[in-house]
Amino acid sequence: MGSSALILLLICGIAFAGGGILLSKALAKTSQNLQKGLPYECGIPTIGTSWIQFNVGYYLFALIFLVFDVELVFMYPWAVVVKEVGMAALIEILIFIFILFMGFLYAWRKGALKWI
Amino acid sequence: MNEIGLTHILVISTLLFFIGVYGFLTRRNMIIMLMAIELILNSVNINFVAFNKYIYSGKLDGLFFTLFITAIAAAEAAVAIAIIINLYRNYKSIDINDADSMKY
Amino acid sequence: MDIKNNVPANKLIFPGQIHETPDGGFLITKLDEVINWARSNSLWPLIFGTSCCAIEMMSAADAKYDWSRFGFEVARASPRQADLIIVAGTIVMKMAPVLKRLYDQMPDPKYVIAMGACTISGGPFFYNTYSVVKGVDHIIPVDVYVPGCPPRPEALLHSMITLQEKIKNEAFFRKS
Amino acid sequence: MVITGVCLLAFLVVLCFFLGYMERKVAAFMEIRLGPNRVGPKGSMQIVADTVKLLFKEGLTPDGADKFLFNLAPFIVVITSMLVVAPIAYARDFQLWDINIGVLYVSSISSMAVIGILMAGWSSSNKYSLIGAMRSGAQIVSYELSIGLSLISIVILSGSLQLSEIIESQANGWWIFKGHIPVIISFVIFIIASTAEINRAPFDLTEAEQELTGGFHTEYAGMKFAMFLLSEYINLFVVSAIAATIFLGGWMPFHIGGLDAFNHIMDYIPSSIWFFGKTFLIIFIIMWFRWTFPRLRIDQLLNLEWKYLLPISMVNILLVTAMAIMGWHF
Amino acid sequence: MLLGQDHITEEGEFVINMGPQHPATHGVLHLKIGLDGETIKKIEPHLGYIHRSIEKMCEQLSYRQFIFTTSRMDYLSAHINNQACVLAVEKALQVEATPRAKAIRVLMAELTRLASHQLWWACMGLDLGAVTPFFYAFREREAINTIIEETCGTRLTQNYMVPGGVMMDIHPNFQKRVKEVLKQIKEKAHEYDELLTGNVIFQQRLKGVGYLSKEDAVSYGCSGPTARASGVSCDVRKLFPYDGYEQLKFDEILNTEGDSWARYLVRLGEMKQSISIIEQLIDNIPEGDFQAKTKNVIKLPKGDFYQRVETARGELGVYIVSDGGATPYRCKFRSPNFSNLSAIPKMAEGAKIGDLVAIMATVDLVIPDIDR
Amino acid sequence: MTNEELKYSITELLPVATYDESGEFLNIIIPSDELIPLMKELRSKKEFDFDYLFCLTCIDWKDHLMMVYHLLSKVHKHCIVVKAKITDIQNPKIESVNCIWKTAELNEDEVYDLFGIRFLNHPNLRRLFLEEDWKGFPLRKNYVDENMIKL
Amino acid sequence: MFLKEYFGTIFNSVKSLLTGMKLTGYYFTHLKEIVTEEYPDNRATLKMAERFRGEVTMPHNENNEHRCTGCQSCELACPNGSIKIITKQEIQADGKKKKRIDTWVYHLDMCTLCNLCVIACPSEAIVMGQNFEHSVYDKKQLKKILNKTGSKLMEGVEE
Amino acid sequence: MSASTIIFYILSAIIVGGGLLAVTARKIFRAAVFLLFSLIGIAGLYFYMNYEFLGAVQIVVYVGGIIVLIIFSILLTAESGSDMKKPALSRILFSALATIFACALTLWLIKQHTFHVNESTIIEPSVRNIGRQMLSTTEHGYILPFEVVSILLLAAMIGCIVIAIKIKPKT
Ligand code: SF4
Ligand code: SF4
Ligand code: SF4
Repeated sequence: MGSSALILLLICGIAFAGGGILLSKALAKTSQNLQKGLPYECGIPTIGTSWIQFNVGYYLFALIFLVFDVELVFMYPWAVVVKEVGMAALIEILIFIFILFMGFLYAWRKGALKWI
Repeated sequence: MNEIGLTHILVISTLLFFIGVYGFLTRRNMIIMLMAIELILNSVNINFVAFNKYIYSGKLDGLFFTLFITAIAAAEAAVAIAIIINLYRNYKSIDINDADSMKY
Repeated sequence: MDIKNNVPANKLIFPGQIHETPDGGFLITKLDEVINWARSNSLWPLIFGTSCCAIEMMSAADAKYDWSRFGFEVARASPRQADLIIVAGTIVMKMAPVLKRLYDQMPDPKYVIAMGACTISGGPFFYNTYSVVKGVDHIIPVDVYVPGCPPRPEALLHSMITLQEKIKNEAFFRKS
Repeated sequence: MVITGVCLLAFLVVLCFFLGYMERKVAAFMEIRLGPNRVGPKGSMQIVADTVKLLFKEGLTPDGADKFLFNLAPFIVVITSMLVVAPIAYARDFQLWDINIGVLYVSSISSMAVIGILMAGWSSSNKYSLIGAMRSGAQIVSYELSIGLSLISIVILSGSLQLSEIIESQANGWWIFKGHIPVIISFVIFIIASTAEINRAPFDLTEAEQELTGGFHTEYAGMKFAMFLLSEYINLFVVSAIAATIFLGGWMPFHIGGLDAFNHIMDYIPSSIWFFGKTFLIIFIIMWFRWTFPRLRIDQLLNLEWKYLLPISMVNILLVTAMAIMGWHF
Repeated sequence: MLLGQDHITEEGEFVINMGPQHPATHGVLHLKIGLDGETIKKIEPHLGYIHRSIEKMCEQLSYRQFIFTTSRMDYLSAHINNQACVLAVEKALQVEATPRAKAIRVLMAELTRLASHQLWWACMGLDLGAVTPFFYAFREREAINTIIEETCGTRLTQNYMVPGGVMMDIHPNFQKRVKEVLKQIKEKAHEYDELLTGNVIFQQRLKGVGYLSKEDAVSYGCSGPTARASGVSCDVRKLFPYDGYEQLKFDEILNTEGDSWARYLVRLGEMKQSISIIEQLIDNIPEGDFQAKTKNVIKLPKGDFYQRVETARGELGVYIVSDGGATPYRCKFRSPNFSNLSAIPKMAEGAKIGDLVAIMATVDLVIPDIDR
Repeated sequence: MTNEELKYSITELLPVATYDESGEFLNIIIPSDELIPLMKELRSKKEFDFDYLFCLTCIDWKDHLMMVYHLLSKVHKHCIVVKAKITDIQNPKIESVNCIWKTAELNEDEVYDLFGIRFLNHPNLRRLFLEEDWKGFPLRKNYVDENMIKL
Repeated sequence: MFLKEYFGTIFNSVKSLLTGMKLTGYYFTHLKEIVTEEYPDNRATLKMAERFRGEVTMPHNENNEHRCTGCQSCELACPNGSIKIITKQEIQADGKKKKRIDTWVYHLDMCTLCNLCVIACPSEAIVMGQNFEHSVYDKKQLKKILNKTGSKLMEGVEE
Repeated sequence: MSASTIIFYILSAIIVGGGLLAVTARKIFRAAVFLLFSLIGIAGLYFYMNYEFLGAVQIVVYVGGIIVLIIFSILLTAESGSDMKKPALSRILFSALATIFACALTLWLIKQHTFHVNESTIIEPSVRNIGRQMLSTTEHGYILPFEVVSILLLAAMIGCIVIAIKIKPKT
């Protein structure tokens, strides 16, 4: 089927989600009242805006993730040919992983993996 | 215009490049500027791939360049965002104009 | 005084035991019936309990009574996804706006079961109290009342079956 | 093409119904109760009822929300989970798209799902949603690494990214048997990480009902909410199918080298039964997790990935490489 | 209507409301939480969402009548609450319950405590995201409830005790059934360990979370398992015994860690103690009347009377001020949950949202008891 | 210490105190402005060491309000009841004991809510149970509420 | 040392998790442990405990007679006013006027099932009923009149 | 027009439209989402050109990584719900003119130039080929960059950590 499957699935997905949501929009009865659109916060009015600056330590993980993600990308082509190339591949990846592992250890030591 | 060729793709990448430049020039928000830079890098990537496919199909060098540019873009984005967040923590703003006057 | 004596419940056709879709066949049921069938069998309650009755509500969810047999076990914490509020427990003045807001925030269609004496009329806290709402129907419309203090889990299940029966007679496309 | 599409959609929907029913029944039996048994025969129509109900339920959009993104998010989530279905081989010679980078394709598309969740959480303009979205960002992104690394360990062994080739390479035995301990480690890591990746308990911090009252989908109602449920089940199916394919040989029957008679008998069982059997086994295991364990806290969750799974899988990669090069596997 | 209390909002702070309708607050507690990321900086409890004016109401009810309201306060310890009331009345009247009634009361109280702790354990798992323990614990709880129902007539809010004794004699089957249930509970006890206590995720969620020092526990007036986990000896059954607890052998479970894990262990230990108390009594219920003679209309002498008992959550005090009439002049319930709640902001300082859920689960609040 | 000894030691501290020994605890009745010095002594003196304030409430005796503090010493296991009389029922005020026992904070909020006694130096005095705009103080004997149906 | 601890942690954790899974797995495979009582289907066999308090009822014998003398003790005993007894004067056969109940109004919607009225009743006219299926669509139906129309006081109750 | 042409135009519309909206959107979160579309479109373009590996890499790195990071930084730094300041009109005009002019010039150049296909042999850009070439040490081998990338990543990681872990000054 080739890549047309991709397009097919894409269309299917859009049709499915869109169809479902539109159908429900057309069919479902709605009512309006003053409080319906308010954000739900356990039944109490929200204090301030919800889109407030959110000071969390999550982003450090995303930073480190990005680095490892790129590493992963480079490992895929390598992984495919490991068997062909043999020992050299092992040595290369050893160096590669070793260097990154250093960074990883550094991050660990520095407490970047501690959740703030 | 039936067959999609190199020119078509180059046009796209050119447009994308200048959109990036436009964004970079007009917007003063550092994150948006970073996004503009990503656009520029991507347009370059497209060019590399297109040239590789349509002109140097015997080699994979264009592909490799794209690959490495992607890696560099990722590293760049990571560092840039770390800097932006740090600036923000200190000066409570991510406007480049404010950053001008900052002494770090 | 025109108070009709309630017909004893066991004289009624018992609602919970009829579960074949009407008209015999599944495919030829009218759309309305399909909708009511779906709605009545998929009542997702909001996790809402204020006091003692809530414990019996929890008991109704436990293994012995197991309201999941009816498909009620998907208790949602957010009113956006709930179909049913079981008002389990006393509602006081301070809670009333909250309950109202929760009810308002639920998407249609929505149902309310008033569980326990407190919710129906203020019950034990009807006299000599300054802060209790004397009946939750002053705040939100109630579909089914189930008295007791607290009603035992079977009684709650009975009330939910009663509610199912009510939903089955709703008109969606039909003009009522 | 249209027919294929319709069949596919029907298949997915039926699959989701079945998974929903299975989940409820599994939960019920583990919790010493009966579970749905009153709607349709043995309660099998329960999920249908739920879906029809959701279809006729008002799908409201909060006033404060960013309406465009709020309505876009379910699309993104559903489409990404649908796209991953493409390269799965359901039976011998029955594959929608045998893409040559199959494994990478799967992990790349599934990494898009996080955007949908972030979008949903942010655009709801609800604090619980926002926290849920932030959690999911950190969580899904982190666990992707482990998934990638455990996938790579099989890529090393089979020397291909293409799912059909990976299955072929298991003709004389599944990787989980051929690959000794390192592959078993990868398998375990894959199951754990993919449970986290698809936000299922005990890693369902993004929804964490007891903490965040629903997390990123707190504000979603009706059909839009159903989309999240749907994608959850499709994702569950997909990760299980991938695990079954690359570790347990997909549709490949169970073969023992040398025992020809036995292998012949095994071949009589249709390949799709093998595939679905394995997939549902893994689905069951993931459900089993859900109904047994308490939820982790966000820092423990990240600890588990960064301090345990990731280093272990990196070392594991080296082991697998050594094994592949030395030919230590069967 | 805006809740005008803005003591917690500072400019730019992330303030989130937990409750009144929230699965983790076990009722209608409203916590206003100041967050920094996911770390809790400050908690301000807001109460009154189930303030039923019981104290005012009691001023109009006769001494026989007002007992039933107490079962609605801490409905999980309904028997023990009733016991406190009748003991206070008995203390004022200077009558004593019959020995049989005392034994029955203690039995009922301990059964209630057991059931209450089982419910706590169930909810504990539920709060931390494990659904299955809920069902296992409720199986045993249902068994206990059935026994209680058989004797008292209702499952939850019993109103079984009357001044001078108990309302009805125990059901003939009572002893047999209790023994059966105890056997069942003991058989299933290993499930508690396998499912939660031994589970590494569960331990990690609790250990070191929500620390409360001994000094703070005393200063905040904590009682019950919450205080005992911080090393404060405060078991009323030991310190100020009532209804014959002085003749029973049981230990006060103490732990000095002060964190959620300690509270968890203390409660588990108390369940074992309750079982042992029941076992000591169940075959030794004295024969005789189940009710001492009291006047039909009870009038207390002038003065104030304080009676405390140990509920499943801590020390409940009933403070009755009488002016000699047939109704209390003022009636105050010193509720254990109220004091325990006041320590929660202290415990949760610097914790995560997920930790707060664990802390609330281990403190095991019953909100109507706080609001009354 | 027994009630007698307590009475003796407290008389030394505060001669104006009067006593009521009819109940099971020793009741000390003091004027409201003597509260804080006495309480500080009771908490800090080694021989008293009342570290556990287990009940804090108020009684409306129509002509005056009476704050009631039940104290227990975890060390010596003796109890005492301190009653502070507030005569100004229009505008009752008393010092907060929050600085001595932290549990007082919420308890005093409750008393403020239901009796309307203002606690001085209280960190966060607010209506705990009722809405901020609630009229009157329900546990006062002269409280009227049209919603309240008398039996 | 570090590694030993590291792997020790992993080992112990995995072991504890597997123990938990074993338990749930046990119940999954042993369906006889299921304790569910299927409520609406077991109505025929469902037996409440004999002391179970479902509602206050007033038994009438076959001659449509009840035992209530209208003394109103129950009304006084009820803590929350769920009982209203309206009496009337009835002229007896011997010409004497006697107090008799006209309507015995019972507010099931407010009753806490506390049993105080039953205890207070001197002539055992009311007992606790076992029915618990009281769900109604309309609150008004919960206000009940317990004495049947035309019912009489049983002979000999009133001494 | 063949199906493939249509797909190309759809893709280019997504790329260019997404990019344009990204740099002009008023809400910063929306800008990120539009950038996401643009990047997905580019990945689609790679798929279209049969460079599946690159397309997947594009999605993994950009969508799964960079966009998530950007969204995080948006949530971390600004009141993301409110609109951003509009740039000054003069600045918009000036930049628009300059870019449009330069863009036109480049497009004109592209149109003028004819490209010659240099090679007739075609190496399929399959992952195996990529891997082989990446690990080879010949003229077109990329083993050195491959190792250097790890050092680059190491540097980036350390840089991030050093910058990000700086102690917050007390405000
Ligand atoms: S009806 Fe009874 S059990 Fe239910 S909440 Fe009210 S007092 Fe509690
Ligand atoms: S059972 Fe209790 S509440 Fe009900 S009517 Fe009798 S006395 Fe009143
Ligand atoms: S029911 Fe009993 S107590 Fe009530 S009025 Fe009749 S006889 Fe008197």
